[in-house]
Amino acid sequence: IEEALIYETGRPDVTGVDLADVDDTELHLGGLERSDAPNLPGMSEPEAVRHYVRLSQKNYAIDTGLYPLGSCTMKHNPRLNEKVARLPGFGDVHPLQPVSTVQGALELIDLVANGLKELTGMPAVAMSPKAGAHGELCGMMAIKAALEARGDARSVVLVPESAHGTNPATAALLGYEVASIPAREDGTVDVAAVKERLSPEVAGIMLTNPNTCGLFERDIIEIADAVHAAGAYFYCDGANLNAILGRVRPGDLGIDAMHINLHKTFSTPHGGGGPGAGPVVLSEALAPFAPLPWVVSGKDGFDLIEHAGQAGAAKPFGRMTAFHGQMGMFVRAAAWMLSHGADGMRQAAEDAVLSANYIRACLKDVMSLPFGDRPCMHEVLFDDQFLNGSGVTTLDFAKAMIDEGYHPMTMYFPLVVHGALLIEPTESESKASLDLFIATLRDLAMAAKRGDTERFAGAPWYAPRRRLDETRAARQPVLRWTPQAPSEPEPKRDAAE
Amino acid sequence: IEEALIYETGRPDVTGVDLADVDDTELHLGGLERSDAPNLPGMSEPEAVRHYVRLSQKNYAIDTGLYPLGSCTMKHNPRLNEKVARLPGFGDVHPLQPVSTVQGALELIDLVANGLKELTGMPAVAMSPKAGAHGELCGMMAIKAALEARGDARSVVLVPESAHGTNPATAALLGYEVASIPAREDGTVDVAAVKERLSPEVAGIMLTNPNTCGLFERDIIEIADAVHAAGAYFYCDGANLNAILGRVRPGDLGIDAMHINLHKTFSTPHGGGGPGAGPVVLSEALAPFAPLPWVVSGKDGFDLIEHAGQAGAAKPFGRMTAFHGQMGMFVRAAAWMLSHGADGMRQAAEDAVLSANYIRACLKDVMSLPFGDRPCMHEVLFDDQFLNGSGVTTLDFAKAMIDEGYHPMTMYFPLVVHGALLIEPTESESKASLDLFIATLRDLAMAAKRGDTERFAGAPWYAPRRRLDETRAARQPVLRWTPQAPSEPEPKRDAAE
Amino acid sequence: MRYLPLSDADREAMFARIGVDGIDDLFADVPRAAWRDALVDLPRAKSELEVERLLSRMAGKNVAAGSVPFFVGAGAYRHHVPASVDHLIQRSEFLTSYTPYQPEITQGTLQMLFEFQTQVAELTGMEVANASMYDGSTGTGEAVLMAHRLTRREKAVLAGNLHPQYRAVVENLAHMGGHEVVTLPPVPVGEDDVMALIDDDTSCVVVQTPDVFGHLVDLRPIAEKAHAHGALLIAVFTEAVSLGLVESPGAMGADIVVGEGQSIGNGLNFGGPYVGLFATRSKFVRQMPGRLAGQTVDAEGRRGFVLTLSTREQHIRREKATSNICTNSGLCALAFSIHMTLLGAEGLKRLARINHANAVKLAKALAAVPGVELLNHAYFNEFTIRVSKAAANVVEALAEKGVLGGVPVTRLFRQNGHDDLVIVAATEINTDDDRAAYAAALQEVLA
Amino acid sequence: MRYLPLSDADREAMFARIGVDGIDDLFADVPRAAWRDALVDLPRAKSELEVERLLSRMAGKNVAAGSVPFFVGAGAYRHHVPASVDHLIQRSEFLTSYTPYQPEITQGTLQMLFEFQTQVAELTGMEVANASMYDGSTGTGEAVLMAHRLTRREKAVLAGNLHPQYRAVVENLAHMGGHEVVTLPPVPVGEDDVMALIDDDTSCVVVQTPDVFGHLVDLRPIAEKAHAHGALLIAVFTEAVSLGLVESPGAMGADIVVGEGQSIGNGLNFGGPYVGLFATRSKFVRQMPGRLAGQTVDAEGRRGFVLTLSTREQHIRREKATSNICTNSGLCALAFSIHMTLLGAEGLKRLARINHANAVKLAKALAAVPGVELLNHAYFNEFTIRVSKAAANVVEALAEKGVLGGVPVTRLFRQNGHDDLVIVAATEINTDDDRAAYAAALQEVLA
Repeated sequence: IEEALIYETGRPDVTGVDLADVDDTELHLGGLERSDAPNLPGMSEPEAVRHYVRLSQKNYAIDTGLYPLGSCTMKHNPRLNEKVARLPGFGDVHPLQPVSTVQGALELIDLVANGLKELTGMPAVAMSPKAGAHGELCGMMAIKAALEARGDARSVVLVPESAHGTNPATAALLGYEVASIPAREDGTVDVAAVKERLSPEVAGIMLTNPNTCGLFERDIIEIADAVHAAGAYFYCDGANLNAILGRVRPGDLGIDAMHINLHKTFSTPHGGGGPGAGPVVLSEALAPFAPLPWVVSGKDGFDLIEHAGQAGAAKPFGRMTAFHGQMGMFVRAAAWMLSHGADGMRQAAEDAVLSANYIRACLKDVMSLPFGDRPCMHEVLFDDQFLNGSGVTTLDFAKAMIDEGYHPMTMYFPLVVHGALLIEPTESESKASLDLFIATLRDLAMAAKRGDTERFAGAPWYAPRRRLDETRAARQPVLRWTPQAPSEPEPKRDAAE
Repeated sequence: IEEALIYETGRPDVTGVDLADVDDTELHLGGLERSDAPNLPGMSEPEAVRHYVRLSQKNYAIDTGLYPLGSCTMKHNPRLNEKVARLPGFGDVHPLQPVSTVQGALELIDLVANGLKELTGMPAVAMSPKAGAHGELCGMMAIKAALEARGDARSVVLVPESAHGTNPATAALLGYEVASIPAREDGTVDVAAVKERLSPEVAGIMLTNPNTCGLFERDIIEIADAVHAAGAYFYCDGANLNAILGRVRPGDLGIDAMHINLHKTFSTPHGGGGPGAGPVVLSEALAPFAPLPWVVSGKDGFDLIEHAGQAGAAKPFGRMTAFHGQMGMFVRAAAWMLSHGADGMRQAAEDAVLSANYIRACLKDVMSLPFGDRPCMHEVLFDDQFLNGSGVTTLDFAKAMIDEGYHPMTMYFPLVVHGALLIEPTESESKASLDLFIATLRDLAMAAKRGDTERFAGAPWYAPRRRLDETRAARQPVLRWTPQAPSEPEPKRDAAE
Repeated sequence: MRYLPLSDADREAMFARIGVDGIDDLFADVPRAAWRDALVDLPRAKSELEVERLLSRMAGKNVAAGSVPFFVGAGAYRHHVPASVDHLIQRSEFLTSYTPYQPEITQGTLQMLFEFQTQVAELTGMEVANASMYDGSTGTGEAVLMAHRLTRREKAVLAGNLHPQYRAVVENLAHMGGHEVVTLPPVPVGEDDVMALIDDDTSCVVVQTPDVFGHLVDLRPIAEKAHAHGALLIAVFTEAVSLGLVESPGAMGADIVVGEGQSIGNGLNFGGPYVGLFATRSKFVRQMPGRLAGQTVDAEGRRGFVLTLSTREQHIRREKATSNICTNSGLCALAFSIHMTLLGAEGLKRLARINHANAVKLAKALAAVPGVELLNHAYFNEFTIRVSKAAANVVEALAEKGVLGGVPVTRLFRQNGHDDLVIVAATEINTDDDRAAYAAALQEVLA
Repeated sequence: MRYLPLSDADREAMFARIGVDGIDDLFADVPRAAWRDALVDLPRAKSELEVERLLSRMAGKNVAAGSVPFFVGAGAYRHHVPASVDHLIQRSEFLTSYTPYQPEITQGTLQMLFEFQTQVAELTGMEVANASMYDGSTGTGEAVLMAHRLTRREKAVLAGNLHPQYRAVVENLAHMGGHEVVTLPPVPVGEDDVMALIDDDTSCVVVQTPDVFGHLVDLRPIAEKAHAHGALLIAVFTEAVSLGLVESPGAMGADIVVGEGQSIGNGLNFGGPYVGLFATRSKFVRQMPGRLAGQTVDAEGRRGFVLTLSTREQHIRREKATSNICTNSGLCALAFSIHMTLLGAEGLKRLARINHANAVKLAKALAAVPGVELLNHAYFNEFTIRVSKAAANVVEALAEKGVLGGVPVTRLFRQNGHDDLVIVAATEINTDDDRAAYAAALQEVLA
């Protein structure tokens, strides 16, 4: 069933909100009254509710099925967390209320901060970054600030080929030159290459661990030592912290800064792309440069440090965002931490790793492992070698999964592997669910090898939409509804994948 | 995608609820400890959430589309009402807390009671009945009690042919003999027949107004007068109050008792079959016999009358249920009443009537009206004459609507019309929504007349299930899962409709 | 008005299409004498903000159970309901769907009901259960009528310790239908003589366990005697959690088991909506009231579910129906079923154990207060205490001290003069602090 | 643990299938020195009841805005959000879905974003908008970087009355990236001299309206001067509702409009998550940061939506990307879009009128209090007052009297010595009683 756009069914003169009458006598707008009538369609409440319910039915979600999107960590989102985030004492509190009226909010932030520090073995944490990439930016700013504070401006940041795209983008935002580090045959960072590229110009290295191939960087301590010996800092992308939570503490590995995706490891819901939250843990060396604001605890309760003048000996490098960070996400993460506890968090990491390895073990004979048959962490990476000669591409394979009722895994990432298929089951799946997923993938792999190309090339057949023409979208961008543009594009144009 | 039963995926030793440990030292059970292990499968929370989300996706709902189920009144359910019903002061209050601690709850009940009295023009209301049929029972009990109080036991209740099945069933529960009243050619009750059957043995009449053919009983005042003249009482089935809300007060028509379906007229959600709520308004004559309990208001606040000994001059006939009625539904109904106000409620009734007549006007040339082309109230009744000779039955026609994305209308009810199709759009549909529905029905009616029988006989084709074998379900009842029974019935058996 | 999609322009266009001048033409059948031109005497429409504010203020006048140490039971119990339960029942597709008359597009509700029926049968130790009743009390009334139909006798015997509001419901239904009910007086210390009343005219004997005072009752001798006289045993419970720990009525010989399911998945809601559980033996199923979901196949042979055996029901049988019931408690049954699925047998058992342990601890703490006597020997999570002052005043005084300490027996049994008795319930929500606060407050009140 | 489906038996079976002895074998790559055998020093798992109790207690230590007369703004505003908004965003299919990388099964999110982008463009009077930023402040930082890219200049000029935390974000980003920022000091009475700073090296001038003190700013002369020098005008707002009544930045000549969308559909949440709105001219779209939904067709020619122009983005462009942004504020954007759809242009205008009227009434009431001076002439729903005592103490004293009366300017501008100023906001939630309570309390505090 098709769902029209609000611009096709709503009307600017309709409203689904009843508001009191207001007398028009007095305006104090300095003559700046709005002159145009914006085209903002309104709807009665029944129409609006139905529109959004029907739109929602066109979405796949972790609540509707396994969502094996590698590196994105789609795990169960407990509803308790949604409930507590909506307590008026958390959800209905203004960031600039007097500190005396928000002691519980500051306590909550402190609780999460302490949890993150304990879990990572790091002495400090900056809570305000709004998402993972924002946390990266924050961590790299702390590094830059620390270098500048010692009068040692440097110009290069080392980033492995397999890194998330946010890593080089972040370094570039800060004016750093990005030097790429190749991967070894086994999918991990080449220590020798790192050492070779280290120089007095290198500000730091940005490394993901467990890395984006789903492997733990065995030589990480050696790398950290080399980086430190070169006077540089070690930034760790914490997107995959969920694999080692409670078992390995990044602080014990020599890391100087690491962002933590609360919407991955701590299960705050992704919401179709956000909001996230990206607190950054910092080493002793970087802690003094943490950005404003932060929470301190004293004998009279909690207080907020919002200005450099209040910061004492610290030298905050500045501010990442207005206000205090993603409070709504902190509450959810706090509920997740408290619910799991030290024991449950460790078990969650172990189950995530176990499940990924189980998939690896059950699929290795029909799919292909780029780095051989060795244990992975929380996600397992296949390449497209098993599709060679079948006429089926990685993309086709993934789209065919949709017809079987599954969201595809991450494709074509990391770039170091040809036709990558990165599967992350998380700790939230039952064995029965994993077994069904495995059986489906085996069946698909076999079908591909049999040369059943039509099933793949045309997929998905049974989704709300057949394959969409992304090229057309980029070449002839239609980024908003306009009354001029025909609301129905010409029919029957083949997808150009 | 198929969804297994909890009995096929859950296990009794799994739990999705964490509970504290408890020491096993002391039991005070008098030796009555449970000896068997009940087969109650458990699931972790992620599994359970997914199970129920996926089950829900197999349901049609008013939030997903027009639901024209005549006499069932599927209108918009505002989410504000769900929110306020969950306020701890309403949702988390025990029915036997001291009255001093529930003054707001009693005030709420009083607010709804006053609203119902004002809207119906009746002097009293019994709030405790749990649903429409329960309200009917309550109203008829009040009639029986009033008759007994004057020493005038009577044995017959008059019920029109077109009545809801609950009416005769209710009369029979109270030991009354049911005498059926035929309908006139125009679909309304035959006044002459009523007068003819009135006698000193007649306790009362049960009449629906607007009636189940969607028509207002023009002679209702004459009927009421005749009933009263015969010493009998007039029970009105209030299922269709939504058509006349704020325009006609049943109290002005001579009615003695009428139940009100809060889940119809006042939009408390149906929830897949309940809970409902069925308060009963009562005339001066019946008011003294209202059942326990009720709320009274005094200078020290509100109080509850829960025992006959507290009832003063009143002679409550007894008790319909434990506690005080469907509080959760009262809160929702209160929110609906307050939101609409006197003006909005009247407008809602008018829009419901207007929309039904609009459908009538737009479909009368392709479908058939059993009682000619005259205005209807909030629902429009078609018969199957327009399908004559097409090979398409009323059932087929309705099932074909499913493939067009609509829930079918009420079928084969009322019984007075052959192959009845009863359509109630309610006030919640936009004109665009009505127009699309009308166009779809026109298209279907035309297809049926063209003899496109396969489309109909096989329908639905695009639902979670093809047509289900109800005969088999009744002849070989399987009413629960059992480990012995094969969980998959033998395949490929044709539906026997 | 935010809920009404039609604009005035829409209305005019629709009048024109219908061929009338305005709305009054469509109400032409209404006798002029009954026309009401003015608005009814109620306030005009309010914004969402105003409505929420007004009702929040009203709600604020009540003492929410969760805001104080809370020990009120006697037919409704405060348990912790997982947040996912309330989330799931609010999904549009469950919340705003009707009775599943069109099974092809309501398999969600139907499969859930089939699962619910199985859970209820297993919980009660019976063979088959229906898709729910309004609540425990009306279910008990229906059970008695069902026993009359099955035995073709018209005399029900009610134990004295049946919840008095349940008793009132049964008596009312029986009297109004012309049947006989024999009832014993309540016995707070728990020695009931219901067996003596069973004779060859008895259709059924109705016994509650745990009873209204909290006593656990061994149903086996009662079942034996009832069956010997050709009568049926109807077992009633108001605390479904008890079945996680206490012998099931089915195992003790009950023929019909009926009870309140509110404890699992449902909040207190000041008394409603709740969910009546109703189970019986397979051989009695065609006399069972209420809706039933059953398994069948679709035209392609796939398993599916439908409402079935509707030949028992009013919309088919009219005056010959087993009951006049139309609506059930579908959404409350869903909440029950989800919570039960989260618990599982193991979780339910542990929950029941915690409830019992908390009751035992509470009983000890209160019995240690001077002027308090514990009446119960065998109990689950509820018991009765005798206090040295008028119970109603004691409960009121406790409330003033911020403790909701239970139900004075006089609230339930007006005429019986047990005015020094309080029924006290303990569940998993009570903490050590709650119990200490209760004992301390009670000591002060009784001092 | 209730969230972990694997049982120990499952785990054993899986180890066996993998061919390892246990979990430690799977962590073999971790250097032994970094193994942590003991649990981290945090409490063990808690039940749902315990967690809820603990967090509720913490929440209870805060004064919820809805529980008192409330007038705090300065970048975040308390508006009434319809209940349906929060219900809809909690639907599993929206809440628990990821970024729509697989458009065939995420059309719900994608169509919503396309609608959202259109709404934001219309609201701001611009041609095109992105799918949201983290919040208004980070969006402002991104806007400045975008202006640098477009103009190939590196000096941004910031108005003094830009929200100081926005300014701090821009300055930090600029300084860290090696760009220049010129800023004026704040001018509480509203006479700003930003035009004087615009020269031929200026990439952009950043002006907020209503500004942090509540003054409305006529952007037209600033736009003219900026354009004359080849610079761009970045217009900033923190109160999206103002655009229902005040001339749009687009109509006044802005090149990039960026602001905070929290006011529509989103709660206060102690500062986050919020939703940054970001709009610009079509010709600038390829330098715009953030996600974009675009329209296309599927293999059968049906309209559909995808994420597009991703060649601007980090996952394709890596170090050449327009921004490092990956996550947006999807769910907050959804809340914004739903609320906006419920409002419609007409509803938004009326909402804005009520906000303005309430601010005018409040300003009058407060100005009548001895010792209070109103600084604003033109304002929307927020203004600044000068009080006769230290503002921070006044606000604290008001809080003790149960009135949250605004933000002392010193909370925002630490070093500027405007210590007798309070920024006060009024919205549709304020009643006559609220205003009277504020005026009375203020009178007492200043007496």
